[in-house]
Parts: sequence; structure tokens; C-alpha cells
Amino acid sequence: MEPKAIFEAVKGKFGEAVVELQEEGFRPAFVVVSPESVREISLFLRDDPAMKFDSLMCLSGVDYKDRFAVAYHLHSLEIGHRIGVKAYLPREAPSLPSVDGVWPAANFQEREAFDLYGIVFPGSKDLRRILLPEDWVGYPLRKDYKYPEFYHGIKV
Amino acid sequence: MMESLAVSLVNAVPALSGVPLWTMTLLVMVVVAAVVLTFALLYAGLATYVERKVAGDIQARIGPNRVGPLGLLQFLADGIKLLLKEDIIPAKADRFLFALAPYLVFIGSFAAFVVVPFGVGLIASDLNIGVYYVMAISSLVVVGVMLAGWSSNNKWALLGGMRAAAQIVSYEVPVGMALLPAVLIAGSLSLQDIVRSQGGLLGIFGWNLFHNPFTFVSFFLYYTAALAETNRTPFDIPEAESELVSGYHVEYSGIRFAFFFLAEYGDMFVVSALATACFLGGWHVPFLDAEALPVAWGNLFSLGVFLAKALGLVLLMMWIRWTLPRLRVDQLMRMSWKYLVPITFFNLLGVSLWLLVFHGKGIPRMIASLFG
Amino acid sequence: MGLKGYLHDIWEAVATTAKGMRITARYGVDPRETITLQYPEERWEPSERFRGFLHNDIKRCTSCTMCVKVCPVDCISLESVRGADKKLVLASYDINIGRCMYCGLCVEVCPPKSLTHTSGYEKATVTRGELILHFVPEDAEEIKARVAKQVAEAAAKAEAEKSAKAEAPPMGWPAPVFAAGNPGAGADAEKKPAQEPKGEPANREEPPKEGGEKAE
Amino acid sequence: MKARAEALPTQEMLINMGPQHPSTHGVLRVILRTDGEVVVNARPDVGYLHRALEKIGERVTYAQFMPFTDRLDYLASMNCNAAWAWTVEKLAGIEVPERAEYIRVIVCELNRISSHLIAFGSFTADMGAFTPFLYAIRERERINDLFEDICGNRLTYNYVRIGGVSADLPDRFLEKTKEFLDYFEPKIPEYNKLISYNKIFVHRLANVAAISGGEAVAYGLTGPNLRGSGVSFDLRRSEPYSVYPKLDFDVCVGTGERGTVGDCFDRYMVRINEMRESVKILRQAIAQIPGGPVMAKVPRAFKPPVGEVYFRAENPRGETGIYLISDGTVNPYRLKLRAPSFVTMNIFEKVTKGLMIADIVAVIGSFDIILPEIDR
Repeated sequence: MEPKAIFEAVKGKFGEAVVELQEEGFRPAFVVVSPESVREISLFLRDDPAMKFDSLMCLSGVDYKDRFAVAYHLHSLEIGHRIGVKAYLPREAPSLPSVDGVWPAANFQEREAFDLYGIVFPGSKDLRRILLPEDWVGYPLRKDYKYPEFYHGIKV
Repeated sequence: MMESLAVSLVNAVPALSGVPLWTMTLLVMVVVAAVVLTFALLYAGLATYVERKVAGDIQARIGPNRVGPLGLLQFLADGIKLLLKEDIIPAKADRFLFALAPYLVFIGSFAAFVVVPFGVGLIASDLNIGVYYVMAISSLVVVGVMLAGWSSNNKWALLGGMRAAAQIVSYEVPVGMALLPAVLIAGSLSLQDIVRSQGGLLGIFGWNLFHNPFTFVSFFLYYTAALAETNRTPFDIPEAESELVSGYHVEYSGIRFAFFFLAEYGDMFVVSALATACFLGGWHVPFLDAEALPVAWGNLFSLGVFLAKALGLVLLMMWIRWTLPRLRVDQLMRMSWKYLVPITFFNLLGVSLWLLVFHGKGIPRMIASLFG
Repeated sequence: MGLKGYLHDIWEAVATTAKGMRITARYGVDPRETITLQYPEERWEPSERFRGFLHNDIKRCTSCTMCVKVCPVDCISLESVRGADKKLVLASYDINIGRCMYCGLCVEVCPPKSLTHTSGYEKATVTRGELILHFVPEDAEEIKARVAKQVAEAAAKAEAEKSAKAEAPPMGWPAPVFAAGNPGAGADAEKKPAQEPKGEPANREEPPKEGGEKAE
Repeated sequence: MKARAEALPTQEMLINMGPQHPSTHGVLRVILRTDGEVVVNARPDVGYLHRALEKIGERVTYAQFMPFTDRLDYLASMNCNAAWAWTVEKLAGIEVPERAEYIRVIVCELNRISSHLIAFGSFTADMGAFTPFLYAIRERERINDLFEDICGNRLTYNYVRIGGVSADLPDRFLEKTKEFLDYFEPKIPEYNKLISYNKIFVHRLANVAAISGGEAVAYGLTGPNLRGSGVSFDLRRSEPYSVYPKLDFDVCVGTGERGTVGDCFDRYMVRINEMRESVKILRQAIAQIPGGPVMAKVPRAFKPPVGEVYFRAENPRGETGIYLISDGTVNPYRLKLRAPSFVTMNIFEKVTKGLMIADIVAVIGSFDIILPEIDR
């Protein structure tokens, strides 16, 4: 299915929750959705017989300076089409529902986004820091991240 | 035996007649023990060298070749290194048991050398319960291994120790039952008697290996089970380098570690020597009656033949080690209880029936008797 | 499983083991299969394109700082001053081969092809400072002082000729500006100069009028 | 059994496997809770090798990031190099000369063989047979020699460039590659004889940690791990890039030949068979390679257009995805590396429940994880 058609279908189902389609310069195109509805839309995308996005290829946090985003790259092995889903989040207390119940593959990648961007995924099975130590302060991939001078009294 | 040796020594050298007999006996004992131990250590050292060389050859590389000609002195260098290493005892280890364990393992392995029949008269002590003694004394190893695993206060070591205990105890059963055919044929537990029973003019066909089909199978069963008892690949799960890091001796260093190491090689030799004595005709020189030769020559010949056979089997162990992967612990247990134990049991039954039916005659002897 | 399966299991174990042992035996007895190179005595011939230690032929180097700019790990530091003939004079050229990752990007961009990979790959040092290769044998301060003097002389000469212009301050070429933030932020932070041994070009505190900014 | 367990008080053991352990393939730490030898729970703890490659990516230029991709999966540097180049080319719409694409495919497939060799070798070493490991290393050494010829390094190649490759193939490279292939092809049956079908080896792997196809897809397994579960999905075939459409090869899938589909043995066999397919691809590529330039015109101060692109390449360990956001400057704005091993570790806790400690090693080995890629 073409991104346009997917967008129309999702828009038709969820209405207001689907914001726009980012197509120009985006490969694959992104369906921008509101963060609250991510879980429902994910379930629809996974289960709808015309969509069948059974595989979450990549889940990434992005810092767009004015706001955060979480980008999902989906792929359907059965049908063979791809789409991106993106949800923009405010810089303050970024949070959106976890999708690891939809695609178990999301768990580690959500933990990574949490670890490096501080985006919280309520409903996640296990949301802990993954790459950095448990007691690390700050979220390094944020654009406004300040490098710490000390870690446990050791100059870094 | 020691006493008779001492008596003959006193008789031969009149100057010693003033010395009390027990002193002489003790002296003779110490000398014999020292000779056996020296042999054992020298063998173990060289075996480590050969093992590494064999591994090198098999793996398309060279192996040790820097210390001494062809790297022959590598084991000395290693030994010195191990002696000079710091002896580390983990802070929370049980110090006494931790120190004791290597000795138990070492003793368990090297005490078995006592009854190994190296030649016609070359046996430190021809115990009339030889086979039984070997089985008993080598069980001491398991105590040492378990103690090592437990006292290290390390979970990996504990797992290794537990595995070793389960493994060695399980494999004692098939080992014992696989050795029994030889005992049955000889009608004696003494290893020297067992070897003598395989002599005669049949050459290699006098060996228990060819006595009847059951003994033939028995040899392989024994060898497999014994391989497991020595904790070597494919049965090295107590060490299991890639799972348990090093198993029960993970916390040992320096000379204490060397004891474990030497014990492993000692075990290999004992097992091979036992297989040689019980199935491969021991020190019998084919088509030559070593006992009828002059004492010196007879002993020399028989020693050479025995060592050749036993070390050949040790070599085979090395070859197996560098070919096969390792079993999992449950598969190892299954192999013992599901395969080796029943098969050795039936085998033993088969040998007994054979001996009963054919009055103790083996196939080669029957064939020989056909031709007169 | 049945008796048949039971026996088959045993047979398979024996047969596959024997097969494997035949292969290892073949390698074991065939001396031609040995591929070990007895390293310090025998050496393999590094290929033509081998990327060993970097070497800068400072006679050809034009101090263009392309290598400094392209280096992803900032292992090259370069200082230069503008000489009397308006050409850049190399004051110091150091490569920290402890940090270098031998990617070869610097060699590719070098316009005069003065920077090359040698075939050297053996180096062991006691201190980390010895891993910094200095390609300019003289002291950077001396060179700078000398060049400044030449420039001043030239300027004085020019002044004498024209007898009008004021003495122009010696121009410095901006030496590499090392990124303020460490590349590997967070967990693997890099060593700070405090930890770096003395080998680091010491003369980093040159007066700002030289324009040579410090490399860390 | 259960009644006895209740009668005797037992205690679960908490064991730390790693970060320093001979068979975790690096600094992976697995927190094991075991009931004797049986694993109750195995929780992977990653991150000991975190080098912030994504953060570095935001600081360096597009071309400068190339050597860092070497360090993403250091056993398949060429593949990672090429994946990065393909991503940026896709973003900027750069046309790469055909010869360069062929060279990339050749080096990628060579690297796939060498990576699978390490996977095969270290796996057998984990299983206790050390000899095949050295045989694998010996073969890999010859590939390293080839790579040294073309790029000068033996591990971190940094050979591919955005717009092509850094240098044309050296003289006699293709002949040497052919010689290697002729030498290597008969080795694969030998490996199978030596170890693959060894009874003990099969027993250790068959029916261990079987992952069904659906599960594998849901958990995001890719590459040989996914194909081991019987899902015929190969990016080189399903989403062809570069010159792969012109090359004929089979997609190897696990068939459950010694146990259930998707067990450790299937994953292992897929890798062995893929080496054979790579040989096939290489032979075709060598026969087809055209002449011509190896580098497209790419400006030195390369600034791709604003945009976001997600590219994925079939690497030896699975799908290496790169999500690249460009803001039109010389540095990437955001660079997300979707490393196959990282995603694979997700399923680890699930499949290792109820296995034995020795099986944990088998699972880690059969996933063929590599830590620099997990931790980035």
C-alpha cells in the first residue's frame, strides 16, 4: 500500500488523532499522529488485514530542538510495504504509551529512547536505563545536554 | 613385597646387616615411592607438552617451540612459572579446605600409580586387590574436587564441583563394570595377575581385547567411561571453560592449580594404564616371553611395551579432546545411566555366560586349539 | 525411542566422532597444513596499501590543516606561523598514534601528498606520551620566535624601504580548533591533558597574538 | 519431582555471567537466576561498551563518520561501511558508478563469509570444540589478506566512501578472490563433517531455544536468526539494493532438520549455508563486474538536502538500519543506528527461561551477537 493510502485509512479510522502525512523528503513517509493514540493506531496497523505491519524495524527518539519525537519504522513481511509513524512530544515531560505489547521488539528500543532522551513510555514492561549506568544523570542525546565533569568523583 | 626386597638387599649387601629390618623396608619404600612419583611428574610434564603439540598439529599451527629444542623444556618453564606465582586464596574462602583440596586430588590421582604394572617385576606394590584399589583411591579425587568447588566460595566453582561429583560418581559404575570382565577372566583382582593371564603364545590375540566379542566391546566402554572420569573433553563439564569459566579450580593459582593440572594428566595415564593392563595385554611383548628373559632385559622390554601402549591411549585421549565438542550436563548423566550402565551390565553378563559356557576359553584360543 | 533408535543413536555417535577424528588426524599428521608464521623471525609482507603509522614529510607539508580538519578523532595537531614570504611555516606537527584509528582519511585529503602511511606496525612504549609522534624536530617556540624575527626583519626592511608603514604584527594561522565537547561524551570520555604525559607539545600557552590556538 | 522440591528447602542462585566471561562474545553481562543448573531467569545487561556512536555522529561530518561505522560491527566493517554509504547516498540522491557498486557487493559478501566464519568458529568453541575455531580463523585470515590488499587494514577497513569506494581494486585482486573461493568452497562440507553433524554438537543445539517464525518477526529478529526460524526474508532479495537484483542466490532458511524449526541448530546451519550462497554471489559478481570509475562526484564539503531517511542493509548479523535526519548542514542532525544484535537481545530473556546454564552459551552463540553493535 502506498503511504498516501495508509494515511487515508488511518485518518479515516482515527480522525483527529492523525495529524499529517510527511512525504516530501521523507523516506519512508511518516504518518504523524498524536502521542496519546499511538498504542491504538499501532494495534490497528498491526492487526488490520490491509495493513499487517507485523514488524517494528526501528524505534527512535529524536530531538527537534523545539520538541521531541518518537519515530516508528514499520514493515510488513506479509504484504511488503513500509511506513513510518511519528509522534511529536513536548519538551517538558515527554511521555507516550508504550507499544511493547504490540510489537515486543519495541522494549529494548523504548528503553534506549528513555535512556538517551528521557522519553517515558507508560505501560512498558520494563523501563530502565539500558546503555548508560543506572545512576547516570541527564539524557545525553538531547541537544541541550551538558557534559558532566565528574562521574562518581572521577573526572571524565 | 617391600620386606622381601629389603631382606634380599640386606642379604646382598652384608654391610647393611646391622641396620634393623624395618628401617631398610622403609628405605626401600621411600625409594620406590620416589621413583614412581618422579616418573609420574616427569610424565605429567611431558604430557602437557605433548598435549599442546598435538593440539598445535591438529589445529594447523606449531605449538610450543621456543623453550629448549622443539620447545621440549616448555613444561619446565611452565612449572617454574607456576611455582613462582602468587598463591591467592580468596578472602571469603574456607582457607583450610581450600588448601587441602588440591592435595586430595593429587593424592587420589597419583596413589593409583602404585599398582600400575609397568613391567614384569616393575610394580611398586602388587596388591591382590589392585583393580579395587584403583577404583577406591581414584574416588578420592571427587572429594578433592568437591571441596575445591565448595571452599572457593565462588558460584561457578561450586557448580563445577557439583557437576564433578555427579559425573565421577555416575561414571564409577560403568568403569567398574567394564573392568570386571578382565577380572573374571584372570580370576584375580591383582593387575599383575590380570596381565599374566593375557600372555601365552597367541601374541596380541592373547589379549583380553580379543578374548570374546563382549570383552572387545568392554574395552571401548571402559575407555569411554574412563574418559569421562578424567574430566576431559567431551566430558569436561566440571571445568567447562566456556560455560563455567574454569569450574572448580577457577580460584586456584600457582602451585595449587598445578596440582589439579598434574592430577588430570596423572588420571589420564592411570586410566590408560588400566586399560592397557586389563585389555591390551599389559607389558606382554608379543611373541616373546618377557618373564623368561634375563631380569634386566625382560623388565626393560616389558616397560617399553607397556609405556608404548599406555601412552598411545593417552595420545588418543588428546586427539579426542581436540576434535569433539562438550556434552551438556544432563546429556552426560543420560549417557552414563541410559547408555553406559545398561550396556556394561549386559556386557558383563555376556562375558560371564561366555566364560561359563566355554570354560573360560576365548575365541583365539579356541581357533588355536583347532589347529592343535 | 525403541531399541532401533537407541542403537542408531549409539551408531551415529560413534560414526560422526570417527569422521571428525579422521579430519583432525589428517591435519595433525600433514605438516603442510601448518600455517603459523614464526613472527619475530618470519614476517608477512604488508601490502602496498597497508595503513601503518602515519608519516609526514614536513618538507612537503604546506600546513593546510586539511588533515586536522578531516581527522574524526582529532589525533593530529598542527601549529604554524606565517613566514616572511607569506608562506606558512610549520611550527609543530604531532600525531597521537595512541588515538589514531588508522582510517586513512587524512592521507586521502592531503593535497601535497606529504602525509603517508608507512608500513610500520610495531610500537610499544612505556608512557603514553611516547605515542605522540613529533615530526618537527625543533621546538615550536624556537621556530615561532625565529619566524617572528624574520617577519619583523622583513617588515623592518619593508619599512625602511617605504618608511611609512607601521610594523605589521606577525600573522598566525589558526591552528586546529579542537571540538569543545568530547566526541565520546558520557561513558567513554577522553583523557584530559591533565592525564596526558609530558609528551604533549608543551608550548600550548603561546601568546594569543600568534593566533595559534591550543589543541586541547 | 515437585513433591521432593517442596520437601527439601532449596534456594535460587544468583549468578553473574559476564561482563568478563569467555563465551559472552564480549562484555555482555547476563544476570542468571538459576535453580541448580536450570535457569529460572536470564536477564541481559548491556551497555558496557557504550561509546556514544550516535552522539559522535552528530558531531562529525558525513564522511568522517565512515571510520566509526567500522566500529559498529567490527567483524563486518565492510557491510557497515556500505550501509552508511548507501544511506547517505539515498538521502542525497547520489548516483554511484556501477563498478563501485559491484566492488561493494564483492567486499560485503567476502566480509559476510568472514563474519560467518567467526560466528561458526566461536560457536563451536563455545560448545567446547576448539579446533574448528582455529580452522575458521585460518580461512578468515585469507580474507583479511584480500582486504589488506584493497584497503590496507585487516579489521577496520574504512574502504567504502560516500559516492563509491576509496580506491579501485588492486591488480590481481579478482584472481586472488577466485583462488580463495576455490580453496574455501570445499572447506564447508569439511566443517559439516567435522562438527556440524557431530552427534554431540547436534544434541547440544537441536530443540534448544526454538523460536517460531511469528515470534521471531514480532521480536524484530533479522538476518540469519529470522531465517533460522523458517521465515524466508532477506533484504537483498525482498528490498533489493545495490546490484543484488542482478545476482542469483538462494535465501537459506531453517528447516528444523535435526529438531524443531528455529532452534539453535537451524540458526547455525543457516549461517553455514549462507557462506555457500555468498560464494555463489561472489563468483557471479566477479564475472559481471564492469569497468569504469569507482567514485561519483561528491563535493568535499558535502551537504545533503534536508530530509529523513531510513535505510536498511542485510548485514551478516541481520538488518542494520540507519535512520538519518539531515538539517542541510555538514553534520548529521540525528543518526539512529538500529543494530541487529541489539534488537535480538530483546528476545533473550524470553527464550532462555527453563534452559540450562550450558544452553545460555549455546543461545548467545547461535544469535551471533556482537557487543560493539549492541552497545554502540
